[in-house]
Parts: sequence; C-alpha cells; structure tokens
Amino acid sequence: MNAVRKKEWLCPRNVVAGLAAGAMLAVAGAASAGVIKIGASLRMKTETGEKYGQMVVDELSAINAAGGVNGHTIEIKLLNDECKSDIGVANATKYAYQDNVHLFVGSTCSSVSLPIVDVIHKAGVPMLIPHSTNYKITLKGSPWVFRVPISSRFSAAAAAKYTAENIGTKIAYIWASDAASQADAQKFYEYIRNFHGEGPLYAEQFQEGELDLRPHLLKIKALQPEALMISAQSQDFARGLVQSYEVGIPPSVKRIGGSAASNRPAPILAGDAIKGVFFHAAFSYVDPDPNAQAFVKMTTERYGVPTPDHDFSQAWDLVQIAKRALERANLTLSDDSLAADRAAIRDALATIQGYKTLGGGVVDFCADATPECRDGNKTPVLIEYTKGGEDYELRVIGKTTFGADFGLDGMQEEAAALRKSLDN
Amino acid sequence: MLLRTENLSKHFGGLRAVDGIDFELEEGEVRGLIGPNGSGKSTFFNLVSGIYRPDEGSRIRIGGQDTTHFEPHRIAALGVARTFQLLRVFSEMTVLENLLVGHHLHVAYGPVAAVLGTRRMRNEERRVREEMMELLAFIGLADFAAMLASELSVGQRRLLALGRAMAMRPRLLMLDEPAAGLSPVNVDNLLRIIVGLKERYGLTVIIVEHILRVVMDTCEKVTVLDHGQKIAEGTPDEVKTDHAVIEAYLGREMEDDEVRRVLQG
Amino acid sequence: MDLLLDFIIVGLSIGIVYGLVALGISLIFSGLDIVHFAHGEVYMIGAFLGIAIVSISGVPYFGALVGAMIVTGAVGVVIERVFYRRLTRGGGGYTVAGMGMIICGFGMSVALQNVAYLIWGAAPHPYPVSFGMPIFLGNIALPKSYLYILVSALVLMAVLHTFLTRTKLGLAVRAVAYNKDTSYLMGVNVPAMISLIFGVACAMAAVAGVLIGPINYVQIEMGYLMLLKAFAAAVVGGFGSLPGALLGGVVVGLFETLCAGYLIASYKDIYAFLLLITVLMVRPTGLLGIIVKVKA
Amino acid sequence: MAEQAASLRFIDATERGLTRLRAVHPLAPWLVAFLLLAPLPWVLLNTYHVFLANFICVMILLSVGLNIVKGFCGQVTVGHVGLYAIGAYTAAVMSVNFGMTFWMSLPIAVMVTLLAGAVVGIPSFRLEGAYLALVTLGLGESVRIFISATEYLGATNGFSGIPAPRIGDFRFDTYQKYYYLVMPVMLLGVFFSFRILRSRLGRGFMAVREDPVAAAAAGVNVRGHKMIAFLISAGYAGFAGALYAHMIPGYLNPRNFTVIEMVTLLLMVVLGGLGHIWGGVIGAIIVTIVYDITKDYYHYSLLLFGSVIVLTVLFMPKGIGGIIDRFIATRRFIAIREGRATRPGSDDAA
Repeated sequence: MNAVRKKEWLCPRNVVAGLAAGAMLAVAGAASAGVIKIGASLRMKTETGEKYGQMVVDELSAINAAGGVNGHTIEIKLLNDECKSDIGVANATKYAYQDNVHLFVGSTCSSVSLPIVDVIHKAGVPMLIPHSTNYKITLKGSPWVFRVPISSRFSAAAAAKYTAENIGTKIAYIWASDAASQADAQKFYEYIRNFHGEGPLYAEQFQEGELDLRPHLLKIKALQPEALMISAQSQDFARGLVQSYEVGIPPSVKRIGGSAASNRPAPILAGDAIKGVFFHAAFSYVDPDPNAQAFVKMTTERYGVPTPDHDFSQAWDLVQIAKRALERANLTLSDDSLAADRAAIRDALATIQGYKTLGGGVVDFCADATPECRDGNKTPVLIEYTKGGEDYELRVIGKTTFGADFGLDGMQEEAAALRKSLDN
Repeated sequence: MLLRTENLSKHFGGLRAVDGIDFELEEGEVRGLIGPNGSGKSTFFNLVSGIYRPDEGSRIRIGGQDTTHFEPHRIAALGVARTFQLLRVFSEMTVLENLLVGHHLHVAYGPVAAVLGTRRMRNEERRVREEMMELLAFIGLADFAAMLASELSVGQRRLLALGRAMAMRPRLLMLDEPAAGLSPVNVDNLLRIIVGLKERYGLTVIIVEHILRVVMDTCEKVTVLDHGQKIAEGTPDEVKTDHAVIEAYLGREMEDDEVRRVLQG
Repeated sequence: MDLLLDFIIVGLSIGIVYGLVALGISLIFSGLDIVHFAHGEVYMIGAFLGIAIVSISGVPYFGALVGAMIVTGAVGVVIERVFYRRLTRGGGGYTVAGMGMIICGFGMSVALQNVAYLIWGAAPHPYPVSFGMPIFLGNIALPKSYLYILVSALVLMAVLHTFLTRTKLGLAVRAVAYNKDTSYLMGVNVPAMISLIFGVACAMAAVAGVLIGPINYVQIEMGYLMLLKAFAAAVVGGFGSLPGALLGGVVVGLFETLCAGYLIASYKDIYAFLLLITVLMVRPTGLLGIIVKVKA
Repeated sequence: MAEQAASLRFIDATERGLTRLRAVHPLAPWLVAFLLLAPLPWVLLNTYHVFLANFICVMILLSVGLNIVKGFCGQVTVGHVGLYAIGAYTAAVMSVNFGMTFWMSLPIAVMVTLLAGAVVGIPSFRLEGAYLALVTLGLGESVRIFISATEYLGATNGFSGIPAPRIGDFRFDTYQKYYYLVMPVMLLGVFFSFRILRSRLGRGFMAVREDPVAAAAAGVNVRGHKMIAFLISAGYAGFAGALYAHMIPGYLNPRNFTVIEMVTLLLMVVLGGLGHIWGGVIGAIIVTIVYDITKDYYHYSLLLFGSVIVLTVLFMPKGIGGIIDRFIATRRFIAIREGRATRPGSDDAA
C-alpha cells in the first residue's frame, strides 16, 4: 500500500501546492529591482520584420553594454502579433499584467494598435508606436499613447495635396483589405473632397492576395481618371500596377501608392511598371542627409538591408526616443513602484521635443492627451520611383511639414465618441 | 391488413429492381421472403421502410395509412422496424446506446425537457435504460452494455441489430438476412430468439433469408421473388414444390455456394 | 459593349489559371475520393521550388518547370506515404476517415505554409523570367504566361485523360478510384497507384505554380485564395472530371469577373463562393458531372 | 506505466466522487464546479491569467458548439468561425449603432446567429463530407470578406468602442469582473451540452453521424437532427461571439475570423476528442494554454498546430477524451465482470 501511495504525487493537493510555489517564484522573479522592462509586439513574419525587430532588441541591449540608463539595465522582450488584433491584445495584456513592463512598444499594424490603446490605457502603461498610422489611434485621447510615425491625417494629405495641385482631382482608388492601406486611401480622398470638392471617382476594396485586379481596373479605365491610387502591400501593389498597364490604362494616368509602396519588393516585382509612381513615407534611403546615409550604412552592414524602408527607420527613431525618455525619467524600479515608474516614463516621453528623425522630420510630444500632442512626426516625404527592377531608383519629390492640428477640423464629434468608448 | 403494396416498382436506370409487386401481410403473420440474388428482396425492404422512393404509380399502405411518400423515420413511427443485411449498427456508440437509439420514438420527453433536465426526463431516462438493459439481457448482451458496438464479434453485432429493431417496439419487424454469416449453432440460437420474440410480443415478421431452413422452419407463408416480380406465394411446402420457384433457383447457372445453401435448406 | 468584351477576355484568362490548378485537385478527387485542402500549399511549394531551381542551377524556364514537377511530385509521394497512407487506407469520401482527411488537410496546409516560411521567408519573390511582348486581344494586353497556361492546361488534360482512359496503368488507376478493395483483389498494386495519383497531382500543382508565378509572384500565402477558386472551379465543372475542371475554371473566372464588373467589385471573391454553393445545391454533379456512386 | 496507473486512479476517484455527488442531487456536481471556478480570479497569479481564463471560456463555448455539430452529428463544417463573427458583429452593431444594452444585444445576436446557422444547416440535407466542408468554408469566408469590405461594419479598420456590459451601475469593465459574466455562461453552456448529448437528442445526433440510413430506419428524423445540431452549435457561437465582442477592449476585426482561427478551433475539437462529451472543453483549455506558453516561438506556431492536428488524426483519432474513455470503459467492463460494479443501466442520466 505504501509503495503505491508514493506514486500518487498528482493528487489535487500537491498540484495546488506546486502552483503556489510556482507563483511565489514568479513574483520573486518579477520583483528584481533596477531593471527597466520593455515589451514589444510587432508583426515579425514579414520581409524585414525579423530584421528591424532584431534591430530594436540590439539597440536597446546595446545600452546595457554601455552601462545602462542611469545605472539601470534594460530588459526587452519581443512577441509577434501577426497583425491580428486578438493576438496583439493578448500580448499587450501579458506585458501589462504578467511581465509588468514599464514601456510597451507596438504595434506594426493600425488594426492591432487601435484595441491595444484601450488595454494600455486601462493598465496605465506608456505605449510607443513604431508604425501604425491610423489617425484614430491618437484621436482616442489616451494620455499613455505616443506615436513616432506620421499619422495618416498628414501623410495622405501631403500626397493628396501634391496630386491635386500637380496632376488633378479625378482620382480612382483601390486598396487592399488591411487597415493601413484602407486608411491611406480613405484619408487621401477625404482630403480631396474637403479641399477640392471632388469625390472619389471609384473607391473599392480587394482581398489581400487577390490575383486578378483587372475587373476593378477595367471599370476604372472606363471612368478616365487623372490619377489612380493603389494602396496595398508590396506584392498586391505591384500586381495592380502591372495589370493597370495590361488593361490599357494609359501611362498619362498618374499611379500613386500608399505608404507600403516603399517596401523593397514592390519595385522589384513591378519592374518597369513602377516608373513614375509616387508615394508618401517617413523616410527614403536615397535621402542625402548624412544621418540617413549613416543609417543606411548601418543597416547594410549589420542586417544586410541596403535599402531600409521607413518601417526600419521609424523603428530606429523609436529606439532613440525611448532612450532619451528613459534617461530623463526618474525611476525607482522597486517592488511597488511599478505604477509610479510607468507614469514617470509617460511624463518623460511627453517632454520629448525636437527629436530629428532619419527622414528629416521632427518629433514633438507634449503632455496633453490630444492628437496634436501625440502624433510626433508631422513631416511626410513624397518619393517617386524613377526606375524599377532589382536595381531600382527613387528620388525625393519633397517634404512638407504640417501644423500639429492639421486635419482635425470637424473631428470633435468622432474624438468625443472615441474618448467615451475608451473610458467604457 | 398490416402491410399492403400495390404495383410497387423501383427502377435504377434501366434496371427494374422491383417490378409491380402486390403484397399483403396480415397482422401476426410470419412471412418469409426468398428469391435468388438480385431478385429485389432488399430493394423491397428499402421501399417499404422508406429508404428508397418508389416509382410513380406505386402504393404502400401500412396499417391502413398511405405511406408511399413517407420518409423513413415516419414509417418507423408507424411501428415498422427493420434490420440490415450489412448490419449497420452504430459502431462508435456503446451497445446500450445502440438500443437507446432504437427506442428513440418511445422516449417521452422533448428537447426542452432534455435541456432543463426535468424530473420527468430523468425518470424517463431511468425507465428507458432499465428497460433496454432487460432487452439486452434477453438477447444475451447485457455484460457488453458499456462496450462500443465495434468491439463486438460479428454474431454479437447481428444480435445487437436485432435488439435495436426490437427496441423500437415494432408492430412489423423486417429482418434482412438475419442469419447470414452465423455458424449453425448460432442460427439455432437466432431461430429461438425470433420465435421467442414473436410469441412474447405478438409481432408481425417478414424475413428475407438465403438459408432456406430459417424461412421454412419459422414462416407460415413464403413469398418468392425473381427479377423483381412475385413468382409464387404459399406455405413453405407449397412453395418448395412450385415449378416457377425451382426454375428460378435451379434453372439458371448458380454459384457454388448458393447451390450449397439451397441444398442445405 | 467594348467593356463587356474586355471583361470576357479578362474572365477567360483568369479562368484558365483557376482551371490549371483545379486539374490537380480534380485528379486527386477522382482517383482517391479525397478533397485535398493542402493542395494550395503544394502549389506554393512547387512555385518556390521552380524559383530555387532557376536560381541554383540557372537552367532555363522550361527546365525549371520540369524540375519543379519532378521534385514536387516526389514531395507529394512522400507526403502521401508518410501522412496520408493511414487515412487513405481507411477510405475517403463520406467515411469517418474522410472527415479525418479533411481535418488532416487543413493541418497539413498550415504546417506546410510554416515550413515554407522557415525556408524561404515571408517576402514575395518575382519570377526571374521574361516572355517578351504580350499578346494584344482588343484593348487588353495579356502576358504570354496566359498562353502557356492555356496550352499546358489543355495538354495536361488531354494527356491525363488519354492516360486514364486508354492505358492499362490508367485503367488500374481508375479501378482504384472506383473501389480500392476490389482492385486489391484483382491484383492491382493499390498503394502504388495511390502514390502515383498523388505524385502526379502534386506535379501538376507545380506546373501551375511555375506557370502562374510570373503573374502572381511567389510568396508563402499565395496558395489559399487560389485553392478556394480552384475548388470552386472543380466543383462547378463536376468534381473528378478533368475537362470539367478546365471548363469550371473558365466559368468561375467569367462569373466573378462579370459580377465584379457590374455589381459591387469589393465583394469579388464572394461571387465565386456563391457560384460554388449554388452549383452544389442545385446540381451537385457539376456541369460535366460524373455519376455519383449510389450508396444504400 | 506508473503514471498511467496514477492517472487511472485519479479518474477512478473522480468518478466515485461524482457518483456520490450525483446521488445528493443531479445538479450538485455543477454547483461544486461553479464554487470551484468562482474564486479563480483571486487564485490566479495576475490579470493576464484572468484574461486567458476569459478567453478560454469563450473558446470553450465555441468548441463545445462545434463538437456538437461536427463530433456528435458528424457534419463536416469548417465555417464555424463565420458564425462566431456573425454573433460578435451583430452584438457589436446592436450595442453601438442601436445603443442597446448588452442584455438586449446578446439575445438578438444569438437569434441572428441561429438564423445564419439554419442557412449553413440547409446544405447538410443534400451534401455530405467534403462537399459540405467546401460549402461551409465558402460561407464562412464570405462572411469575413463581407465584413472586411463593408464600411458600416468598420471594414478592415475594425469595429471599436463596444461598451462593457452593465447591470445598473455595475460595469463588467475589468477582466476580473468579466470573468463572472463569461464563466457562468461557459459553465451553463457545458452543462447544457451535457444535458443535450446525454439525452434522446444527443443519441439521435450520434446515430445520424454513424449511419444516417440506419438512424432513419430507427425513427430518427435525420434532417431534423442535422438542423437542430447546426442550430445548437450556432447558438453557442452566437453567445461566444457576443461575449467576445463586449470583452475589453471591445474591438472586432475581420482578421480575427480567418481560416487560421478555424484551424485553431479544429485543433481544439480534434485534440480534445471529436465526439467526446468533454472534447471541446479539454481542447480549448489545452490549446489556449499551450499557445500562450509557446508565444515566444512564433516562428513555429503554425507548424506546431498543423503537425499536432495531423498526428492527432493519424494516431489518436478520438483525441484526449477518447483515451480517458478507454480507461474508464475497460475498467468498468472488468469491474462488471468481476461483480464489483453495477451495470451502466442503473446509472443516473444527469
């Protein structure tokens, strides 16, 4: 009987005891002082996702090698959210409540960042956004949210303004079924409608990975637009461009891309069809600015990416901003100072002023929980492809800097609704 | 008149599997249905039990009701139970559950009661389970009640199929080759059970069987089919000497084992 | 009127693309009674293998096509031997093993996609090939790819059809398709036949992948949407019929193009499903339907 | 071997305990389960674990529902995620655009999902196996595409701002509070599934799965049962969807209703045990927890999911539930043979 009893270790009492012991260990682990914890949730399974994810980790870890921030070491964790909101929300919740991070970095996709704002707001964790551009994210008005990239209210407007002034206002739009592509197109035609009184000639969506865009393009061709915007991830964008020539939309119709047009595969896949296409971004690797060129050199050498797109540059900017904020924050990092430390980092982030980005913009944050304060970069770059293929070339058309409150007219109602739902 | 068919026909493509059969069955009768392979016996069963739709012009009446276009479960609700040549027991269900499905129509509570778990439902479930265990004991499978049907031997499965049909408390029991594949000892056993059932519950039975002994020993009247048509009907002795029947069975090339089976009978 | 003609040309051209992929799906169904939900991933792997062969050995396009066929066919045989063998033994179609087969197909599909991600990464790849000037049909410029797709779809269909109906081996395959147990008793090497069917179907997926590559670009998620369209094509044409698969592809391509053209274009992909569902509900045997086996 | 024996004893003890509880009152085990689950938010380590518990509850509802139609009734549907999406979006639209309270939008969402379930159910009258799988896949995908291309439903930006449910001034606006909404619903759902499956209705489902022809001959209304199975599973999906929609952060996006989610759901049901009464519950718990633990290895997550599905189908077709069943059945058979136990006929139904 005794011999048998020995093996009954899986009885419920023991299981509970084991869980309790595990809990204590976990709590003990979480309490180690002097460590600043950063949690990142990014879309990793993309062409360069892995690489800029790695860069974020490397850059922040490098601070430790240099003696840390005010004597504190940094611990960074990276999770993939697949650009799916429920995974992103789970990641953010895990960081906020289990890993007890002091700063949350994420996400890549607007549709993921949008709900995370609510989670982060409730938990009281500062959130630094690397490249979600949807204007609603900051319009929600959470004091915890800071955005490094250019809000779609600026970037699309810049492209729209340029188009309206130099090309025309009869524009057809097709966009892929992801939030960023949709927001790009939407903000574009809203600008044209608001400032030039012309509605979109054609505005339809297609599924990501759609093989045949020609039905859309044929309809567009019959409408004889002055410009055609294809807002989609690189392969869909390239396919759309190529097929727009196949169905016979004349070269005189200007092709416009969304911000994803800057991704490296786009010109390689589209080949000659991409010539003359322009798009907006936060950064161009052809920028002669020495900072930018140094960055390109760095990514080439360390990550094998000679043509970093603005996802890459914004991740870099984000790391620099995070560094500055952490240096300024007065952190205790003891067992029970988590909430205070998080608030300190938030307040430190709010004091960031005049950070010059690789793309030539300036990131200014301030304390108010408004889009004016929290949409850091207000300087989109307009870029044009001058050659397609493996050895593609581009040129910078120009940069515009917007006022902080640009594009917020008539948004009060939406902002109020968003803020209300945030408090819900 | 429990069962009557008029001009019952069914064709598959060009093949007339059942061709204008008029068939009558009295309450309490035990009827044998024989005929060579492909003579339409199983099709006849499938038509009566509603699994096949009969051709235009056919009529089936069960207990005075026109069931020609009834779906199988409605025919079952009239008290018609059947077994299948290929058994078709529910192999991933337990032996007891198989019987419980057979008893489906006599479990007297609705889905709402099931969800709410009313006292009536629980009492009913208890009654049903006890009754089915009794039935299992009667067919000798009580010890296997909690086993999956797939774990039974072929003979046991045949008994189970019979038990499932009995669980339906039928007025009319249609047995499709109940003895196929059984050893002679088990055939005797089965005969005993069938006779026992008939005496105990006063059933009306139709038996399709290749082993003529089964039919000759148990049935008062035998119907013979060939090429989808009824060629003879009468007592076993009458049928045995009927010229058309002998011709149907012997007047064509027969497979070895079929000859053996006939001779055995 | 001009627009309608353009829509028809576009619909036809994309239709043959669907048809080409549907051929392999139909072959597996007619041979093994399996609806293979991982076929989209086989198609994707075939396309990647084609690129890999080109970039490693530098053989011309046609060589890559043949190479991808052989390798993908081999991969298919391995998949069948290692994973599907247990299930194919249990029978496909409506059986419980058939349900396992469907679930297994989904599992296989996501697993293969992940494997491809680990090998080739997430970036889309261009197909390193140029066919020169496109063909002009009315106002539409069709890349030569479509021509090759049409030709190879017809050739594949004809060759397979002849193989299945005229040769002894084809007869054995059809016997296996009809009834595995009986074929086994008749002395047909059933496992070998199953592997053969699976391998050939996977090789056909590779053909599709390599030929469609220049239009579609090659990336790990390319299989899924294509698979759904190809299923629609196979079903509409009559599952299991090779000419039906091609015809079905054309019908699906035309239908969705015309619907997208004259109705809300944003819902383009829904139209193919609607056609699939309607055909299954109204005429499950499809346009060139084979007679469904009666079971009772 | 030793482990096997240990777990066997555990099962045995559980069985005996349950029997004793049932003898007190048929609802007693459920009450005990509720009392055991109720303090969970305080026992669990942190809020994230409570979040996971909530998520598991939603997944249990979904997979239990799917198991009823797929595991018990044998209808191969792969469009379940579409029903889930319909439930979630209906509840969201009702709550946000029509300003209804949760208690109004929940029943409406369930009703709409039931309607959609009936639409999915109709093809099952004519189609089986792979054909049904194709149709349901098409319907499910159509739902997703429709949502992602419809501005009214937030399109790809997602539908945000779904308020937390409230009773008077009490708001279910933390994961801890929400747990007391979703856990009882989950428990009720599991309870009802037990009741349904262990009744006449459940046996009818299984008979339809095993052999529709024989089931019909035994008096089971095959079409009726298929339809009821689809409706029940749709009802579960409706509840799951409405609960998911109103959970923090009150946000829906069509990207969360793709085939990958469907495969995850399949994995839950298959691993837990297709056609096992506990299958959905076991699967949802294990898959969600394992997924969380393996978060760091996202490179391989789909490979892991896919391989587990394939291997389960190949080597463990009845899932974990099936293995447990084997233990119990074997032991009971031996016990009966040795005269140590009564026959199952005398068991209580609930």
